Amino acid sequence: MTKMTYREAVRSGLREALRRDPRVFLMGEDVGRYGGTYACSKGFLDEFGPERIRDTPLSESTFVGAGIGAALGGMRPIVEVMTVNFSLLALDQILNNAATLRHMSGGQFNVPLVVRMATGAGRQVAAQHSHSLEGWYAHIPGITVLTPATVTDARGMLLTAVQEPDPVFIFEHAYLYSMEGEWEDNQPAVDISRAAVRRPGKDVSLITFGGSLWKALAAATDLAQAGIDAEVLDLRVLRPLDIGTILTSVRKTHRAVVIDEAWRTGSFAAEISAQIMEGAFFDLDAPVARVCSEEVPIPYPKHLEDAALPQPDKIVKAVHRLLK
Amino acid sequence: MTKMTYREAVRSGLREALRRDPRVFLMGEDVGRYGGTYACSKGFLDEFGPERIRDTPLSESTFVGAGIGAALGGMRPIVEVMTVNFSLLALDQILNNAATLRHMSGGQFNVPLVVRMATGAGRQVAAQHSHSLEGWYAHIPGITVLTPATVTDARGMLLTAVQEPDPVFIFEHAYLYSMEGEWEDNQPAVDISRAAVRRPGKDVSLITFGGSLWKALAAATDLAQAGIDAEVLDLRVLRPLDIGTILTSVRKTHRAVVIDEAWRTGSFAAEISAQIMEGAFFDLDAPVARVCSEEVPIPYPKHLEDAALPQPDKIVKAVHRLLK
Amino acid sequence: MTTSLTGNHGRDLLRQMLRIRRFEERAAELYQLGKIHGFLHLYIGEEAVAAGSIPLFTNEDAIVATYREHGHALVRGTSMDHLMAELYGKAAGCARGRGGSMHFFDASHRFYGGLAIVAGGLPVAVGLALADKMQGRTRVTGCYFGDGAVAEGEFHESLNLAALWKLPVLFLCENNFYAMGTALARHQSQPDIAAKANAYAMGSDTVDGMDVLAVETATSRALDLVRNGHGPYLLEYRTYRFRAHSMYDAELYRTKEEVNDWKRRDPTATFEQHLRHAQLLCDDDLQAIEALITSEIEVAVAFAEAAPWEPVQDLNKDVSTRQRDA
Amino acid sequence: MTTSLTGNHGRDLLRQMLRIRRFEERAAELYQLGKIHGFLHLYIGEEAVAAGSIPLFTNEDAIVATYREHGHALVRGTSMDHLMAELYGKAAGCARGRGGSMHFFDASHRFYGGLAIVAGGLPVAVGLALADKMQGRTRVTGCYFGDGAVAEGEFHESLNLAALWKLPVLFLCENNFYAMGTALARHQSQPDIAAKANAYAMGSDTVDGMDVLAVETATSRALDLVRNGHGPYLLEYRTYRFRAHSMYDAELYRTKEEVNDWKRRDPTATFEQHLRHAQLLCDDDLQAIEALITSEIEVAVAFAEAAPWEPVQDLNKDVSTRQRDA
Ligand SMILES: Cc1ncc(C[n+]2csc(CCOP(=O)(O)OP(=O)(O)O)c2C)c(N)n1
Ligand SMILES: Cc1ncc(C[n+]2csc(CCOP(=O)(O)OP(=O)(O)O)c2C)c(N)n1
Ligand SMILES: [Mg+2]
Ligand SMILES: [Mg+2]
Repeated sequence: MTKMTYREAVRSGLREALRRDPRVFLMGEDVGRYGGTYACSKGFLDEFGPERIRDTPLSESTFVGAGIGAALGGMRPIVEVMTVNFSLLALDQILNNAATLRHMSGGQFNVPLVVRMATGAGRQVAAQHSHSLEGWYAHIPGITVLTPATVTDARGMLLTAVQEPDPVFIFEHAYLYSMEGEWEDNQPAVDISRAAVRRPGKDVSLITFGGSLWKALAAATDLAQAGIDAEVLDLRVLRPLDIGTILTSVRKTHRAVVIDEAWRTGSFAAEISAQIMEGAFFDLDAPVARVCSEEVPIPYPKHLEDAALPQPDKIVKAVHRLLK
Repeated sequence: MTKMTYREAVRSGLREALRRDPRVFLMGEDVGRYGGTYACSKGFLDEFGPERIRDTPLSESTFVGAGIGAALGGMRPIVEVMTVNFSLLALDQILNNAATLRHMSGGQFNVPLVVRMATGAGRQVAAQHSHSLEGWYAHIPGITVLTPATVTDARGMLLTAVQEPDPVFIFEHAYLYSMEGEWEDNQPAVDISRAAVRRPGKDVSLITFGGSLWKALAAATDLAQAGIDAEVLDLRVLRPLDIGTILTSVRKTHRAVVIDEAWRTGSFAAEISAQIMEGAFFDLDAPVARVCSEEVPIPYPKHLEDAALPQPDKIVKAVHRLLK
Repeated sequence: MTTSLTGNHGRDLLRQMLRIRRFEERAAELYQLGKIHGFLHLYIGEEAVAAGSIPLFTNEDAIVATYREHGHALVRGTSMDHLMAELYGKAAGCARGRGGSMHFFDASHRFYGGLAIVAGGLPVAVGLALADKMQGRTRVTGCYFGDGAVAEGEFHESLNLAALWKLPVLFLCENNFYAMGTALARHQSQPDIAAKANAYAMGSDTVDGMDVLAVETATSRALDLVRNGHGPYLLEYRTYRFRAHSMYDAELYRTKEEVNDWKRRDPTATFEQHLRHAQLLCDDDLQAIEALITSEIEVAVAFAEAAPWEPVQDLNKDVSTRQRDA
Repeated sequence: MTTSLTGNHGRDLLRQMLRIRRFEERAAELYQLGKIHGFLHLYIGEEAVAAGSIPLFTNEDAIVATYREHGHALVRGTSMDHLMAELYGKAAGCARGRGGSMHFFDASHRFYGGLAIVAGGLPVAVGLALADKMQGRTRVTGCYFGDGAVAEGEFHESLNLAALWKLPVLFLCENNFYAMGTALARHQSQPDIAAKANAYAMGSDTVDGMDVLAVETATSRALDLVRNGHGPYLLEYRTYRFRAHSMYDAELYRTKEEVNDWKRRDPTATFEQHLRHAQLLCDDDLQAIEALITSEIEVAVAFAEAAPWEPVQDLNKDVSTRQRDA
């Protein structure tokens, strides 16, 4: 057991992936000389050289598309799109090429591409830099969508992802990079198909992923003091969704709150809510509740940003409403 | 009462909008000389001239962004993005500028922009040309999302939309252009805030929008023969959603099936399902069901495309399952 | 036109152009008969480009094309049976029937589409070339696209990235002077496409795309440069499509005269004349070529007609390699 | 540098540059003190560009800028009080405090951002100019962006569209030779930005962006061309940012020497010297200027400190004009 930050975990995963497989390379804006916007690849240029650590121009559509092409050509690219906010510029390549090529070509081609990006709000970077669009990605057939919330996952998911035959999108919550976590040294390969119960409980299921996991755990601690025993689920993988683990939890607790930093309407939380109804309707003692972001471009001032985002106290309140 | 096609209705709405307000102009790929990909603006170049009917280069991001700028500058642009498939290239402008400018500027600027696009599958145009992404748009705060399913709406929503102070996105299902419908001549202004009950019924609510409306109505006809009286709701407006009309229906029927041509996971159908649970849980006799597209890039052959999309018989089956 | 042309080679070029022409004429008929559906974009008029350039690529090279790619796939070597079956949407098609006309794929010939988002193939081509460069292979990726694609941001981004990293991509612009109904001069403020390469410090050239030998000569020169490590290159072929943009086009945007003027430069007819004048082609040769093509097409149609549909149960097959989405 | 410079004008240029410099120095301190948060991109080193160009635009013209826009807004005329309050996130800020450093807006000065997606402002500027042209107004839209934006597809698309439609946009590239940590030569295969205008048949020029008079002369000439209906124009200012990209940047990508070399060309210091040599500035003048600026800043800080926060209940205000989303 050692401690490391989420950033160090990502670094360690990247370095390990680069060391293990010569086909792996890292490409994106400022991954090289700058050391990565979030310092996740600091020093890599020296260690792996400019062929494998490639600074790109500001051309999101093209360097993501080039990642697709390189994957088709036998490489194992890891493309860093600095943040999800800029990934909109690459969405055509992602949906129409990366996700579609395999099926559309009748199985002839596959795209072993990993795309990493920072996501989420909470750092007062305002309306154009605070999106949480993982839910959109989770709508796309043909790709895997991962949301590591722990240091173990931040490192290990990457290592599993680079071995996948199809595109994998990893969303790293920007707020987590500085978070410290426990690290077990001799870990087995990290699975990327299952949700995890991060806190067992029996009264209500708090279902979430990514940066919101820690808010849900904080809420669970608060609830415990009020005698409410919350189970906290970390989805880990948004696509393909591990609905089995969710339903098992809800069948036990009979109540669920889904926490998602995306805007409420059309959030992925809605999907989870709908699937719970579809799979466990008669086990529910109350409607599934959602704690999401307010439907507003995320504002800069802290008090307004806080008010716009899910927070532990909002989760606690939602649980109390369910139990009333 | 006259008959006209959906295409003629769009044409008529466009022409009327151009006639009424000199600030209105139409811009997009092939809206001029070609007459519009779906012939919605055939003849307009002669009638309104090249200043107001503007053929653009293939530059989706920039001509949508130019629409935003022109709206800021006092015009009332109607931008045609040929199909939703290509709108991915403009999504950054849409989310980060069009939808956000008003709030982000503290209310100083607003963007009276109308964007029209064809959406949907069903014409055997395969994986890259068959998307249904209205649900993604409905996730974005600050915009209105319309899905005209009838000739009245195809014409009238446009006329109301060009008078709106904020961006309005109109999704015309490509399959509908050739559909004929009844047209009442002296119509009042068409409302763009309410869902419509297209067929009253008492046993189950079929909730849908756009091209799927006609499949739901066909299913309702089938169901009637089996003695099941289905109410069919046409959402018309996906954002802001008229949840009141939905809940009224579900409180009456106690059962609902949501039909949405998008891929099931992360579809807007999930949002509707979740909101029904949130608002009418204790009125429900069964979980809300969804009939959506299979999670697969839409294939070209008719039998596979048909199998991938919602169809009346799938809706009928879903209703039977609910009533069992 | 060069003089060192041999009869075999000349007849082969003509044969490839005619294969495309006849294949597509037949496809248009089959469309009218309801055998083919969706979008069908014909290449007729532009055959000299594919016929003159595609054979210059080696088997190891990669080709990326657009939704107007019948000719490219035919010349590249995918069997006509599999292409026709693809147009029908049959499981024996070159993409299992899933893509139809716009989405030909053929891994065995390194044919990467058949991509139908305008300019969407350029970044992919850049990546294929990057993979080659990183793996020390001397392959070239040939990326075909239309004049319309030049307006898209990806054209600019892709040329910059390829040039910056000196990647072995040959950008092949098939300038037929229209993007659907929008004439080049109404979508480009500066309509000299080849000249745009200057903005990326990239070499470029303009070629008469109606002259199969000119296409061959210029492409061969460009390909040598790229293959020898001089970085990417942009070739602009000036050509013309004789037919409508797709099957739904009323062609309001151009005059009959303009089309007829270009038809006088029909690449198959002019090259046929050239071969005859050079005594490299006689009536018998031509008849033999046409007869071979006719039978190739008949066989392909019969193959496509007889081929089975993909079963509905396989709808989800290959969404993912691991079939987790299924 | 020209000789017809009057003392008043020269001192005014210096004053504007120093206003930006001191405002930002103070902003950096306030950031350290925890008064300002999020991203803060300083313009220090590049002041000659905003100071030399912005005053040439009329009140009727429009300005579109980036996340590095403090200088532009200051020179455009938005009160420092409202800008400082915006940095604080207070409701009295020029964007109600919602945007902070990256999102200055000011309708009364036709200042359209403060847009933080690289190159995202270019299409908007094209549209503003289109509206002017369609309404028969002789306004110009000035669109500022960095060298990094040149790599984005929107740069290409926007220049083409503006040139094609002969729109009154002045494209103003602030080439500070870095996009974050990526040097120009490592993101552009052809690093001469002004020359890229050729691909759009657009006029262009390169200017020493460290020399406020050169900026003024070149911008004025370009602005005249655009205003007189010659279509859009591209100006490239060669300049340099003295500080980090934002507050989180370890500056691993450039040497101290390089920064120091550029600092020797500090636009405020060199211009101060120039004015002194020309006898247009004495110590008293400078002291007066600095004193005025100091007090303007103190007032602005006091204003920002005292200003109220936007109440949480107003969070949803102005998402839509009709407030239907609320
Ligand atoms: C991004 C995008 N926008 C629009 C379309 C619709 N579309 C299909 S082909 C075409 C014209 C393309 O013209 P060009 O690139 O010159 O190729 P050509 O058809 O002439 O071969 C258009 C607008 C598309 N497929 N992709
Ligand atoms: C589309 C997009 N990609 C990436 C970023 C992150 N980013 C912010 S500023 C910047 C560098 C921009 O460089 P340049 O255009 O030269 O402007 P400068 O910062 O030098 O003024 C980057 C990469 C962004 N804001 N938008
Ligand atoms: Mg063309
Ligand atoms: Mg820069």
